[in-house]
Amino acid sequence: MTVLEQPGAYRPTPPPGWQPRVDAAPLLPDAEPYRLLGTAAAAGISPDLLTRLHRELVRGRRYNTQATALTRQGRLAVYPSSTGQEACQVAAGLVLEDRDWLFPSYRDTLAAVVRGLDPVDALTLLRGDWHSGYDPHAHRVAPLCTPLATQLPHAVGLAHAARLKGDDVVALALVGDGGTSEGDFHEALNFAAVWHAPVVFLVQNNGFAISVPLAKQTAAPSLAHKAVGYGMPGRLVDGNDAAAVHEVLAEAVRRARGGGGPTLVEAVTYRIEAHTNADDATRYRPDSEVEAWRAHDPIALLEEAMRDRHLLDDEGVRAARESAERLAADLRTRMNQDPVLDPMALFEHVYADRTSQLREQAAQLRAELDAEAADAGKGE
Amino acid sequence: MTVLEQPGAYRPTPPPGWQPRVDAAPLLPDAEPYRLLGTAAAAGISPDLLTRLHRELVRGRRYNTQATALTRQGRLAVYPSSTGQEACQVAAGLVLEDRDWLFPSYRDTLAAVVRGLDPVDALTLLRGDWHSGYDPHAHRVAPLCTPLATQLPHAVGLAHAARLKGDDVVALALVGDGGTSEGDFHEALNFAAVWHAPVVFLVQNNGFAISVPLAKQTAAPSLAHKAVGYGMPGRLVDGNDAAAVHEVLAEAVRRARGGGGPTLVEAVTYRIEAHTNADDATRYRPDSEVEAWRAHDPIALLEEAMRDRHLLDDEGVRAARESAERLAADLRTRMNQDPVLDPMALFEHVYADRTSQLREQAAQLRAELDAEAADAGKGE
Amino acid sequence: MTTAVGVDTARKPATMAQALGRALRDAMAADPSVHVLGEDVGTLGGVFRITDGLAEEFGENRCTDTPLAEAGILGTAVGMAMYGLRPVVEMQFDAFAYPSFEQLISHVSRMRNRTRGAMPMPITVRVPYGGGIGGVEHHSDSSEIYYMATPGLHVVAPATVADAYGLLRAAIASDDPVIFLEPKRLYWSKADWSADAPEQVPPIGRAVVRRPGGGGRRGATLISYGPSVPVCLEAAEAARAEGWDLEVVDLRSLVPFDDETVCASVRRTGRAVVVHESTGFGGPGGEIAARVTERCFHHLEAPVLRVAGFDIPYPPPMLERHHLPGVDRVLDAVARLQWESEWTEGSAV
Amino acid sequence: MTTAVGVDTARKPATMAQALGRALRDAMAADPSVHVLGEDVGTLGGVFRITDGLAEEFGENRCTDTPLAEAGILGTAVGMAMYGLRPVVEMQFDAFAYPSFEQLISHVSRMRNRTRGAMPMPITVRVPYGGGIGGVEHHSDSSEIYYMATPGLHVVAPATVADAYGLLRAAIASDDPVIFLEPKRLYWSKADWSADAPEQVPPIGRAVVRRPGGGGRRGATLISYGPSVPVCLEAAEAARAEGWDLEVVDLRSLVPFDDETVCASVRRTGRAVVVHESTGFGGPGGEIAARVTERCFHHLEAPVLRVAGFDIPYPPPMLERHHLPGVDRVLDAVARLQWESEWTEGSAV
Ligand SMILES: Cc1ncc(C[n+]2csc(CCOP(=O)(O)OP(=O)(O)O)c2C)c(N)n1
Ligand SMILES: Cc1ncc(C[n+]2csc(CCOP(=O)(O)OP(=O)(O)O)c2C)c(N)n1
Ligand SMILES: [Mg+2]
Ligand SMILES: [Mg+2]
Repeated sequence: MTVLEQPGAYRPTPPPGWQPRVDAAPLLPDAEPYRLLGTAAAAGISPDLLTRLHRELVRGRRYNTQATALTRQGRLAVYPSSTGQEACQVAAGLVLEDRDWLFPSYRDTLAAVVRGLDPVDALTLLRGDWHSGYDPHAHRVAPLCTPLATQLPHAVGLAHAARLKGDDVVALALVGDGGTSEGDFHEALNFAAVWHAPVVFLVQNNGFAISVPLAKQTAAPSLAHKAVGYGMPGRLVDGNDAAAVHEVLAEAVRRARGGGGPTLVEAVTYRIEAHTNADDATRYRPDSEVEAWRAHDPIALLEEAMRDRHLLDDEGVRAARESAERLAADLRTRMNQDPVLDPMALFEHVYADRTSQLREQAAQLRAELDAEAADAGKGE
Repeated sequence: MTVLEQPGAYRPTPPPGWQPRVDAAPLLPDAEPYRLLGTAAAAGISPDLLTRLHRELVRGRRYNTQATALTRQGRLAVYPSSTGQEACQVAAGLVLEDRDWLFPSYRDTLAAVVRGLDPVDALTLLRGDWHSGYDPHAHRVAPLCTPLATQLPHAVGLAHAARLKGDDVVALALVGDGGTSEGDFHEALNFAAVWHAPVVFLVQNNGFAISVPLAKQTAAPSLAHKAVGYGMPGRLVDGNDAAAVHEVLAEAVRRARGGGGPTLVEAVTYRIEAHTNADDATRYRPDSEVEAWRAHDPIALLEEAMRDRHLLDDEGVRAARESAERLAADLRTRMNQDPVLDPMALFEHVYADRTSQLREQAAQLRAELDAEAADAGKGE
Repeated sequence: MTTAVGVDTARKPATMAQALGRALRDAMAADPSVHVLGEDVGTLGGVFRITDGLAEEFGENRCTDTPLAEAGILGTAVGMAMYGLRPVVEMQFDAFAYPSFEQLISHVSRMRNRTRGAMPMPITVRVPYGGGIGGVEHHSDSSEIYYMATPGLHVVAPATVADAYGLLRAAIASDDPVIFLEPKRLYWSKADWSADAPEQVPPIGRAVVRRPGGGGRRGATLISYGPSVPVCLEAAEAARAEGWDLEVVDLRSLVPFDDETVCASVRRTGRAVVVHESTGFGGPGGEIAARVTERCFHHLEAPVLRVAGFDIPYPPPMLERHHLPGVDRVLDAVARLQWESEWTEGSAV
Repeated sequence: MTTAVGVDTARKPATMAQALGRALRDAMAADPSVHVLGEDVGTLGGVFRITDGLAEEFGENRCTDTPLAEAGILGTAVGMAMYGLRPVVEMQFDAFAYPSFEQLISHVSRMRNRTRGAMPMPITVRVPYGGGIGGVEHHSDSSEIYYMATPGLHVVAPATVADAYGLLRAAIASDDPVIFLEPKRLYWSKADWSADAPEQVPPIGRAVVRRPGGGGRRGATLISYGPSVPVCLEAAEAARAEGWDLEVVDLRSLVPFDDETVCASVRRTGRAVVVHESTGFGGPGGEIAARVTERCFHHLEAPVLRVAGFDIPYPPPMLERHHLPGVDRVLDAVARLQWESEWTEGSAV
């Protein structure tokens, strides 16, 4: 039997022998998003996990505000903030093992940072560079992906390849509510299910694709309901409840690792800031809606639950904030240094074997740069 | 309110106000395909409908065998037979009103013929011509579509446009089980649901995409289960039960016409012949499987049910067969005539406004043809 | 689109973005079958605000925010066109049109042919294209060759405010599918223009001499379109100092291609440089240079040269100035047009 | 891929299809990271039977029937390459590769660059391409320009049985993504060839003179690749009767492009015709003619001419002979290479 062979895979059979199909019921998400904080079950969460989540949430929020500030100073070309979505980002960044892979979408630099990336590296693309900034193999984080949903089949292919090689590796792929409308979303989920690949898909449903609200994006009961159409479980979770997101993801990762195949998780959250610094969100949504979501803030939710269990006090909050300020200060300092770029690098990595055409063009640019330098020299 | 506004469209709301979503339960298909013939409910089907279905099934089968024979005589470039799937083809061809539109896939010439197209016109593309053969507006049948699933968004766009214009038009779009894996399937169903467009999608699940069995195509409980992920009802039907397919489609068409939005129907059937005359099906499936399905033949099923109700006797069968033979004889005769093709037509319809480049090229071909003709003249 | 006689409408500075928006508005007002659709085109008015106000004026059914799926957008537009509508599709950025290529190549470009004229595809696909705006990866592609090489499409690229309006109106009015390439970095370029009495511009398929010149022994033709036209004009100005007299031809449309205007200029000047932002290898310049050479070979004093982007993925904002064909590179190419041989051999004029 | 010394393996007639299949087999045997995936490539062995036997020999995990979704196939191949595998993807027909263009353009071609070499994309995409086999609509496209114009890809097209084997092995071994264009109508062309001691062929990027010639005053170069190479050879043979001596250059790869070999020939003959099946406007011939002209201008007695498919959607089987560049059209073009001017003006050689 190959890894491609599905247990109980369906093949039409004529009556009276209709072959039993997979039962749909266990694949369907609950009607209400799963929530942990503020429920009785919250008492069971490990204090250590809560403390880590809290620290990263606070740092994550600060990372977001700092990055946005850097756009105003011209230090970032553009920044899509994940303010309000830190619970998803942090849970995604913490839930994987070292050997696992994270496939971020363009908004998910925070998840990559939580996973261990240097923030300056994580922001390289958004700073205005063409390259990923980091070696994807170093932290097993795929390059930031701008064409929406195209990273999802990559995650499936990688997870499948790892399984073929006998490696115990899970891929976690992030996508937005808008991205679920792309054909690549569909094809990726289908390949994952057919190949039984160890992938977890996390949809951060933040209510908008730039200006387009969810109601114009889908008519589905929930995005998690899409799972059943691929034969994988769909899970709906409160995306502002860091503990709940972490638990649901951890369970899905466990399942994938154990050979149970892929899972689709929809985390319901909200994009508090505009789409990016270049966007004007007042054009398409009322402030009151934003305010209502601010009242369901992921940090506040977690702090309340931790204080209830006496796992956090003012001192703990202060410590987390200080750590966040150090992160911000460091980011500020280092992003304020101009990166050193060599224009000749434009030709360096296009091909493993550089074509003679590119050699000619590189020589042309080299000559131009030399002439420029000589001119500048004369000017002195 | 615009036609785009969904009643009860979902927009995430923070707790405690989780907005009620569409209920998923009514969207889910039954576990077993719907069947009518041989059940008590069959007594309620109008004798007239059964007679029409029967006549078309018998003619349809003969059309299939004749077209396959024509490939052996080199009169068709290729023929993808719908033998075994006639119940789906006939129901799709009969269920629409005149003003409605049919969007066939490349295997669905029979549905177009049942809808009223001249079989010779319907086979034009497969004969080796580049054009649709028929004016799509004449019978409201879109051109045969070879790139799989690409016709689905067309159907959605057309149905949406009709609705915007206030016209009472439904589009019925056909696709195969393999075609459901394409991104276009996903995007079309999503647009249809969001726009509440009057479209019915009929998946003929015939077990194979060329050689690839359903188990390698999907891990879903059924293809009809995909519907819930778009927020439309999914229906599963025995695709060899013509009456059941017709009823399920008619209901979906009625719903679409009444403003109820789209439906996804999966008809479970079987491709009795090879993929096309160029294919060798013994490479990928056992004869025993084909034999099992032959025992569930759509014509036999219908004849049995009709005889039970005394709606069909030997005479009726003979009459249907005669009609089928006439169709076949006419097809044979006319397909055996070489079509008259003018090479200059290659340039005629590329643009409404022909470019000067094409004028030059047309002149070149004209000159070549004239020279050829002159040479041939000399040879006489 | 005709200018009302006697109406002396004051011409004021307007941006290309404004002219494009006005063209959409006027087309929608003139023809109820014109529908705009795309990502964020409705409530937001598009990420470049080109469609601003359309949803408000004409309703969401005429200017529609679609789900986020480019193949779906173009595919449904095909269906709408089949039913007699005139869809105007916005692709948010050049590189995000790629998911729609199957619909474009296999259907939009071929449907008229396949149905022998019964199903024309009067679809306009607006593509904000090209670089120079500091966009991150995938936001600055020059993808025109993919469209040019697909028979059945018209490919249009305006370089001026008046053309932006006139060509977009013509594109929407055309019964052929038109890829309308909007040079992003000219969106905020300005010219004196009146929305109420827009200038008449030549039809799609006609090139225009933007700067006459090229007479005498030191003449040459710069052939360009879209965002590179202003670069060529600037280069021509700078070239005067070196004693060159350059004529600048703005193609305006790549398909149909105006051989007549281009070749008339090149036959007169005997030298030509094609300038565009797209990568050079396999890019539009190859076609242009080849066809000009086929038609003007014996008038040429030098091979037709090309100044193009390098054959690399579009670079990051911080390096894009090294990639984009600028005035210096155009002048360098002009300098390589073998002027010496002319002096020594004394052939031309 | 080296020929074992001393093994005198009998060369027998083999088809290009067989050589391609053997190349896949040998590549899979030599390197366990080579994986084949696509529609119907497993149990069926592909609709052209190129992958026949691979699933049986190497198991379904190495030669995999995928779901029917080309973007998904190429997109998952990207992920597999990220994890160190060497995927060989089969697109069932040229036109059915279009859904995968976003993955190709935005990822496959750029991933190495974007990651500064950390994530190479050693993916081979096999595309059965071109016409002449009586295929219905969408089964005969020549789509090479889309690939050529995308920096980061190599584009290869074999014209002989030996090249089919050698180039496919080289493509799979390459760390760069290679679009491997298989000329459908040469699948059943035959040559004496030994699978057990395949000939060494020049590497990707090297053109080859398939028929030397072009000396003397009646010489010219035919430049071609893939399915048009046999047409050029036939034309060259026929041209002898008219007193022409034609050299035939087989490009073998469009990217990288072998300027050296091509220009060496053209500089010697002074005349050239580019021949390909793809549409002419915006097609590969424009690039080829333009770059040859840039490099050989003063050696040219006539403009480089192009013989290509018309600028129309690929025609139906019954009319394809009128579209395909055949021997007559090549000879017509050769006749237009301004031989008279040579006689009257008496310039060359
Ligand atoms: C294929 C593609 N189409 C369009 C875009 C332009 N675009 C960038 S972000 C965005 C909205 C994404 O919405 P969503 O998926 O919900 O993610 P979010 O921004 O909410 O994180 C769009 C349309 C793109 N990047 N890629
Ligand atoms: C986009 C696209 N990819 C591949 C093909 C080649 N192809 C033709 S038919 C076919 C199988 C279709 O299977 P299915 O959708 O189940 O329809 P069926 O043949 O069973 O009617 C394939 C892969 C195609 N026509 N279009
Ligand atoms: Mg979103
Ligand atoms: Mg099928």
